[in-house]
Amino acid sequence: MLVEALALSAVLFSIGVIGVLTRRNAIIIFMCVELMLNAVNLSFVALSKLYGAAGQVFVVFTMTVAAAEAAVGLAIIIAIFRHVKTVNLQNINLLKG
Amino acid sequence: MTAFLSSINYNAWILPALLLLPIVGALGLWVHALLSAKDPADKRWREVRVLAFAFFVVEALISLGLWWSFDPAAAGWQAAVDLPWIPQWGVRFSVGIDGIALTLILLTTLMMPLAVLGSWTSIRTKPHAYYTLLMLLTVGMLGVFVSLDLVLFYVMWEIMLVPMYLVIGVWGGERRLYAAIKFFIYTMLGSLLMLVAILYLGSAASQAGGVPTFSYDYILNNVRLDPTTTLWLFGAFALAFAVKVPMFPFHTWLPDAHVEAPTAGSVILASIMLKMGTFGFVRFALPLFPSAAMNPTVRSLIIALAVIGIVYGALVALVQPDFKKLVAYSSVSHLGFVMLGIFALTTESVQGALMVNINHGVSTGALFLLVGMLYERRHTRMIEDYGGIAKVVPIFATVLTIVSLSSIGVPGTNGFIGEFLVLVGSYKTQPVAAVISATAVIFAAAYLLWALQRIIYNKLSKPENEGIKDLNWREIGLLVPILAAIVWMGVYPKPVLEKTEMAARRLVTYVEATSANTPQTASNSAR
Amino acid sequence: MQANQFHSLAYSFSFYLFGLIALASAIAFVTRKSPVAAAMWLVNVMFALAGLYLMLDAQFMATMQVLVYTGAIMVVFLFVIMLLNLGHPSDLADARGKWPTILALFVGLALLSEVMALNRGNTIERLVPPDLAAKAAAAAAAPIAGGIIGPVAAPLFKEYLLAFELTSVLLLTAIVGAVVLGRRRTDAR
Amino acid sequence: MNPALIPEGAHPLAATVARFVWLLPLLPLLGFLINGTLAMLGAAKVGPADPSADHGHGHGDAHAQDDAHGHGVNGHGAHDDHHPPPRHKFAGIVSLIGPGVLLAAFGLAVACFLAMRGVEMEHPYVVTLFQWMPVGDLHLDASLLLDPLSMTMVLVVTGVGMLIHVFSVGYMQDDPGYPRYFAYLNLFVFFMLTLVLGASYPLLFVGWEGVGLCSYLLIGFWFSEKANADAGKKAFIVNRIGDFGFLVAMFLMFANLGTLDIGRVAAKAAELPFGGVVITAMALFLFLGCTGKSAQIPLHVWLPDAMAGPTPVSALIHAATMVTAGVYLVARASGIFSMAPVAQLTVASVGALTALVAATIGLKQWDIKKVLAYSTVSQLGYMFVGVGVGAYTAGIFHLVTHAFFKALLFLGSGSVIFAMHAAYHHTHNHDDAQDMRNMGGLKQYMPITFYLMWIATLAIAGIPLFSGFFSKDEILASVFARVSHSTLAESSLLGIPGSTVLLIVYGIGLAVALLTAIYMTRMMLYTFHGPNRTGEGERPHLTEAPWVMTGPLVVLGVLAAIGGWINVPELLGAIGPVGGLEHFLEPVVGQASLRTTLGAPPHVAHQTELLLVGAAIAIAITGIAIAVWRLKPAALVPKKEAPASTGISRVLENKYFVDEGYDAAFVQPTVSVSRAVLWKGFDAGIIDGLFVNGSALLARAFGWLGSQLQTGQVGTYAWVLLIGVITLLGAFTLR
Repeated sequence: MLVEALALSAVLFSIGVIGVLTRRNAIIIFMCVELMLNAVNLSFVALSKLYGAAGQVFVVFTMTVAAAEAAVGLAIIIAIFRHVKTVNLQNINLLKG
Repeated sequence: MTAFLSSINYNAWILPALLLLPIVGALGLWVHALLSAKDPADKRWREVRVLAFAFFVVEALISLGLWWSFDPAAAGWQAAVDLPWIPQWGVRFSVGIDGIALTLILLTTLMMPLAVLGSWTSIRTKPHAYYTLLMLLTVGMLGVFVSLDLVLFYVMWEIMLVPMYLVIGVWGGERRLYAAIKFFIYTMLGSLLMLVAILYLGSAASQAGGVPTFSYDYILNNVRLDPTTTLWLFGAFALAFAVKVPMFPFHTWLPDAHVEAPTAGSVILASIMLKMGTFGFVRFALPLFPSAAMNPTVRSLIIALAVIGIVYGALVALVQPDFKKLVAYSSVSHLGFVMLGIFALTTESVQGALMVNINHGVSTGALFLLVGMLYERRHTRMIEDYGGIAKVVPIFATVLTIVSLSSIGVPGTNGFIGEFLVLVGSYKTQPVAAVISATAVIFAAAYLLWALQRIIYNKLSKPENEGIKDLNWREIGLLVPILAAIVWMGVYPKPVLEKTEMAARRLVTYVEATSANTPQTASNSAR
Repeated sequence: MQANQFHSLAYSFSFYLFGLIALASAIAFVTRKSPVAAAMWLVNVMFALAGLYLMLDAQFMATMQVLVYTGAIMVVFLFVIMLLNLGHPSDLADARGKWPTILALFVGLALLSEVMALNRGNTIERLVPPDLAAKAAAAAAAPIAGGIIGPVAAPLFKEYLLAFELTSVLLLTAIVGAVVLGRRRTDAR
Repeated sequence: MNPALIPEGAHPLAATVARFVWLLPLLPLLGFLINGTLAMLGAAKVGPADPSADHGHGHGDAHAQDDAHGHGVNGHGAHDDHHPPPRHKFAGIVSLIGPGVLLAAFGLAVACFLAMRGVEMEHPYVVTLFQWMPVGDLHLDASLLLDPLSMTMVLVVTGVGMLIHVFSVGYMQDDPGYPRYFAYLNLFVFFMLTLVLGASYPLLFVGWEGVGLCSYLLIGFWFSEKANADAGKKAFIVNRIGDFGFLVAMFLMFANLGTLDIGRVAAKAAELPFGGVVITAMALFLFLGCTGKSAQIPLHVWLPDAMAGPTPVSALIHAATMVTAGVYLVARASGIFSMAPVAQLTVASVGALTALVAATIGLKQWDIKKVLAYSTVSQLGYMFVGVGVGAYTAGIFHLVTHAFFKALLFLGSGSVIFAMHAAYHHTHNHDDAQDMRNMGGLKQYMPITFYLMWIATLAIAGIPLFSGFFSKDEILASVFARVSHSTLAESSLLGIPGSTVLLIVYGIGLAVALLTAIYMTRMMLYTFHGPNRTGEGERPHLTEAPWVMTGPLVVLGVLAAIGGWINVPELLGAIGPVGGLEHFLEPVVGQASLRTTLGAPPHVAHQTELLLVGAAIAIAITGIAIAVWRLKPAALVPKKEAPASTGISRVLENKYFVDEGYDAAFVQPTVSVSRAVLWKGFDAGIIDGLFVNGSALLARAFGWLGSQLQTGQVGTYAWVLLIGVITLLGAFTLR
């Protein structure tokens, strides 16, 4: 089942990537990133069957980081939304130097 | 004196104390800044300069003991202290001095109070920061001279850079930012390559001994490298030092930095920081990579650059309209003599080079102080704005004449001793270079005397110069030690020469012996 | 994988089922226009993944997946979507044009094939040494000592203690950051 | 011959007063310190504590010192006040100390000389004071060397120096820079004594450069005039060109002989191959040093300009002592020169050429000091002919007599200028007090000066029994004697056989003797004879100088008249001890002289010698006669009415345009190339512009390009990122 789990992980990851590339809504893109993180988590969990529980420890960390990221990221999105009244990334180019 | 020093175990603590004291001083100034935050600005800068001056005097006084505690006949490092610092990487706080470092340390500690006196009335903005930076600069400069661990050396080397960058960039002249950034990037560029070389040496040393180490002695005695690597490493070190010296054609940061820096900055740059480069060659580049340094191509290249620097610096100095820039270019010329002396590699020439090092520190430092004094009075550095001022400022004119003569190398002043030894020694191995360099005696006289004439002689034709006040007691007081040093080292240089003799002789014999053998060998006899 | 002795048919069936649910939900997730719908599909993916975790003997992780991801993170997302009132049609038409989408598909496929290629062939051999596979099989067959939590907790609080503590700092920072960023400024602007 | 072999204490002089020889330079140094301190105290106004504050005030102070230095008796300055300014407040003590230390030094020198007469001077007496530069193989001590040669020089320097110091007390009495003047003068004597007493070439070089420095300071003494400051600077820089030669010579010595000690160098030099490249180069580079210091072609240009200094300075430095240092050096290094006949021929030829060129220029100068300056250059050329052909005693002999009569001439001219200036001062006339066209008929106003200067003129012209006659004749005789049977005659210079060269030199020597007689007589005629051209108003104010000035003139007059007695030739053995100086100097230069003449003393047949002497006397008298016959002082007009000269006179008056030539050939190109090519072009343009700022510009350009990629679109960034990831992974996959 390991190979299948890894394959699924890869597929989910790719779907997440496609989502990031095709969508413009910041929140959905954010969710796509979460999907990619989950895909990676799946790899970790699958491989932890082989290598021991360390993989799961990493999943714990990933989740923590994902939670932190969601908190800060969403806060940023809210802050930006207050300014430009949109979450459409095409209309946001604050990063341009 | 010696007995007293040994009774207080002077050698055991002096070097760390010299490094630590400026940090304490900086903290003290910080405390003063906090305490006096409510005081009027005028009172603050007046107070802090006194504090800083007192501090530098203390530093100078305790460093003076080295003069007596140093044993010129002993071979190894003196006043050495060796403590673990970053054990994982084998980096140690390892310090010690030889005769070369001794003279430069004393030059540093003695010039610093004078530099502070030189900026006595001109620094009024952010005085605490200014004097704190000077103290940190002192740590870096002294650290470079005493380090016996390559990483420690590199750290000190870079520590030095930042305060000077800020001193130029904050308290400098009109184009201070350009000059400061140029100075910083220029020097940084060279020293980063040196860092790579240091890391390489460290890893080679770890492989050779099995334990990580950056110890200078260990690397000197045990690390063997193939000739190509040696050349590359030498190149990396040499570039860092050549920029600092500065050797032609890496000198163009110098005029800008000198001109824009405040007086104390120029003095420290000229007196001490330029010596880092030549010191680096003597301490690191030559002994560590003798085969590369004595490689005929490399050696002739460096000597050629030194000679070009001597003549070129003098010729360019000749036509400078800005007196400070003129002095800056004259530094290029003088430091060329040092490089020539080092790479000619005879005892006389190396000794002479070390002497020129010190002389240049004293004389050019004094010239910058004098320019600063003049600038404070008339707010111009242009030679053509002056003329005939010897009438209104006879003391200034007298001092300027004496210092200029020392810079020209007139016998009886210190300048002559150094240049003469360099040339006489260099002629034995590099006759053509020595003869070409000797023409600098003509050009040096030409550019300085011409400038002197246009500043203090001729007719007093400009009415705004008639009101210039002569030197005051503070300025006279700060110049008197310099004048004394100029005459003393010119008439009786033996005490200085004998301090550096052992180190110079060892350098020459060691480099000659090792470069004559196969490139890989490094005999244990050195140090 | 020659670990078929503990793979009953039901196990395999459940595994593929959860896998397919995850896959289908993911595809649905990226294609939905409405953020709320997308979020719901993503919740579905996460539930399916939790099931897979369970089947891969990571029971604790499965729990955490449900609690943290679906329970906490996705709820936050939904809150934000609601907060910003993103049901507006102009916000919904957010997908890029045709060509970027096709290109993105290609990119995704290329990525997928590359990852697959890396997983296949000699790469996987290197990844999984034979004795390790045998050891893992044996470990999987034996009942787990110290329960489900023990094997995860032990390294977490021993080997990775420093990292673990650091994540707490990270979380604290994130909390502070989120509060600061989310606060409506009254003083400036 | 090797002085190192005799330990200091074992020398017979060690027990005598000569052990205080270190006092000789020390005394003037002490004088310098005291006078220098007084000068500073007198001139200085210490500034306020904060120099940047309160700027723009104090014009009153400035004017109080306005004429502090511009005031002199050289007539160039503008003087508005009728009354002489009050003397300097330290004038009294300075007048005591300045000449006082010289008097003491002279006394000591005489004592040393007497002590030396009493002992055998086979070896020089070397007194080591302290270790100077003990570095590697170079063991340089600060040691003084007392031997007959340095003794002679010390006597001249302190003796003539003392007289000139005394003269200065009068001449400079009203100058506001009075203590400064004496400080410089004392310092000069200190360095001059270091020069002649130095026991090693570097120490000699200290004195060598030191006197150059003092010369610089004293030429530019009235520095407010640009011309004076220019002249000082020019003197220093031209001297430095010579010093470069001296330095290179020292490098050669150290590299080839391993020592710089004068005695050891002489001993070691004898071991080098005779006439070899090394020894010849050594000698030639030393001689380059001499051409600088002693104003020989091509470095002669500074000396005439040096007349910008006070006249006593011209007498002391630019006539009697410093400029003769080159001659002393050749004699001192006789061990080297005698080994290199080509170099010797060069010395003699350059000396002869200089003598001729300077003498011709001297014919057409109007400034009384310029005439004397060119005369000095010419006479120095004579001395070089002497030492060049290996007749070191003859050269030194002429040096001594020249010191007497030329110092007398200069001081005499100083006295004239003093009188002229004082007269002009009374009437507010701004004419040139040094131009002979403004003088004339001064003998009735200043008879003492007049007679004394005629003595000197006769001496320099070579009229028998005056001092110059003996020394000049000895040089000419020596040249003639070496035409055959000497190392010089056997070698060649630039393909011309040595004997021919020497004959030409001899011929030039005779010609110069003729020219000397002419231009000196011309000077005397224009200055003292004929009608007075000073002007009606000034005439009553022309008077003889005070006794403090004429006193030294009288002493010098006596010396100029009888100075030849110290080395009377055999021919005139009847009038005094034969060859006194010759015997005295024998231990120092005897060996070298003999080497040149192949071991035997030079010998010229009695008949021939008589003929030569007769010819020389005839030439001198002819010269004076020509001058008296051709020149008409009465026809002269004052300077401002004189027409510009043309043709050959113009060329001579402008010194063959050598200054202009040097300026166009060396000075201007150096400055403009340095400015346009090296500084603006190479330094600021290529290194700084192209490389330093160019690379900064390049970095900035790349940065700009990079910044153009920053669209601010997060989506684009994601695309770029992913393409990067795919590429990287692809690289792994397809490996």
